[in-house]
Amino acid sequence: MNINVKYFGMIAEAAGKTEEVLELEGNPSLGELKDRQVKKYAIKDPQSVQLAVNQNLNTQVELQDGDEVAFLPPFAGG
Amino acid sequence: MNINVKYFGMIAEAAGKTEEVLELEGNPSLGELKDRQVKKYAIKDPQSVQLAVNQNLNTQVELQDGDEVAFLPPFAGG
Amino acid sequence: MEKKKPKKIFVQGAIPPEKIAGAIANHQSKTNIGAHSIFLGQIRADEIEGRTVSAIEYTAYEEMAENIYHEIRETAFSKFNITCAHVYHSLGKVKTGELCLFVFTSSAHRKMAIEACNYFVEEIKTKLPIFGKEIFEDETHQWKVNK
Amino acid sequence: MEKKKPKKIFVQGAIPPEKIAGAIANHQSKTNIGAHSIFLGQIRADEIEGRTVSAIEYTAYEEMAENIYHEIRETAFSKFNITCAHVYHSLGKVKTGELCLFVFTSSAHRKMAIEACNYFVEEIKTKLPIFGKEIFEDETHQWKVNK
Repeated sequence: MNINVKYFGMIAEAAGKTEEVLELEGNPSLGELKDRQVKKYAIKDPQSVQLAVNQNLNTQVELQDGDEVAFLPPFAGG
Repeated sequence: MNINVKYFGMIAEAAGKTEEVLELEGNPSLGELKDRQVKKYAIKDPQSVQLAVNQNLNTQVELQDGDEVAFLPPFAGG
Repeated sequence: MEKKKPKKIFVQGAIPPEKIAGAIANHQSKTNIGAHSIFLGQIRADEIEGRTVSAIEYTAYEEMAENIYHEIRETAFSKFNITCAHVYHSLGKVKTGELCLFVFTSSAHRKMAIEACNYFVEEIKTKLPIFGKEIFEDETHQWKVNK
Repeated sequence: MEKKKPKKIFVQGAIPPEKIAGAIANHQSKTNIGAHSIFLGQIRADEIEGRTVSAIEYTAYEEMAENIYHEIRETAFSKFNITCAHVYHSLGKVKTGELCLFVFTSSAHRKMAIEACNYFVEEIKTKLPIFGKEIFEDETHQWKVNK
């Protein structure tokens, strides 16, 4: 399945990009996707990284083809 | 003794003036001064009226010649 | 005995929005500030027994108000870690929709700025000898009392 | 499913003081308002290990931020008796001393305006996916984290 991945802040900096489309095999879980990208881009402090699926922080979802998954570092608004 | 009396808000309206000098005989207390002026000018709701002696709301003072006594209706700033 | 000169807080008539913009702009060179908290009092067109308020005319025991404000200010600076505080209150007639009170506090962090602003507002409303005559559209009036 | 169009909250660059004056002036025709509460976030020239912050560059997951802001706004209007609420947050570079956040709430009475303003500020700081790159005077940078 194809997942549209978005990166923000220090994660975009680590990845060297703000988005990409990943073709994933074998229905990986959201946790597996996170681990994979954390390793690939050497993302620091991974426990501070939240994932949003289709703009929703609830991570108890199964990935579906076409989902938008955002890698969000700690919020710093204001 | 001479007391400089100031009136504000609805009290000035009732008195028809914002200040006057009272020549008082026999060392009246602050309470007696208040009662006297409340009657004289038919000041309404006298328990809501605070007196300040020389800009001080502490009413446990004895009146002295030359004191400034202000008759203050409820505060309404803001 | 207090020897410092009290800060002036009274202004004649309504406080214009541009005064607020000016006060904010004046603080942009203070780069230790991270948060500003502002409170504005605006005259409401309250309807009371069929009459509608068109303005409030403020008077004050000015010298006493300024002395008490000075104490409030000293207390605020000792209680809250703020970099600055500015307070303006109208005297004279302020029409409905216009501003009669402007409280402006600044701090490195939001919590102190917000708490100090609230402190000033409550103290000003309860402790300053300021009096308001609510003038109705039919030219009658009544005297305002803070709740 | 939410059908209403989310309010825009993002503006490019710093929020000028004149925008605040304009927002205030726009509310002078609303004569049911008695109190405005305003919070402003300003960029601090923090010194971190010998380097001084000269600007913060903000980015955001804009669509998500606007949807979450819409929920915050709906909750605020249900919790607090306010007449209006306006929130603006900067994107892009905001220099030290400039404003990056403007929260503006209005109500008939002070308590509701102040509480609603605080609610917005806390929710915005903790729930909106906004990211800040602290740029130092020597062109190095670090990523800001809200405490």
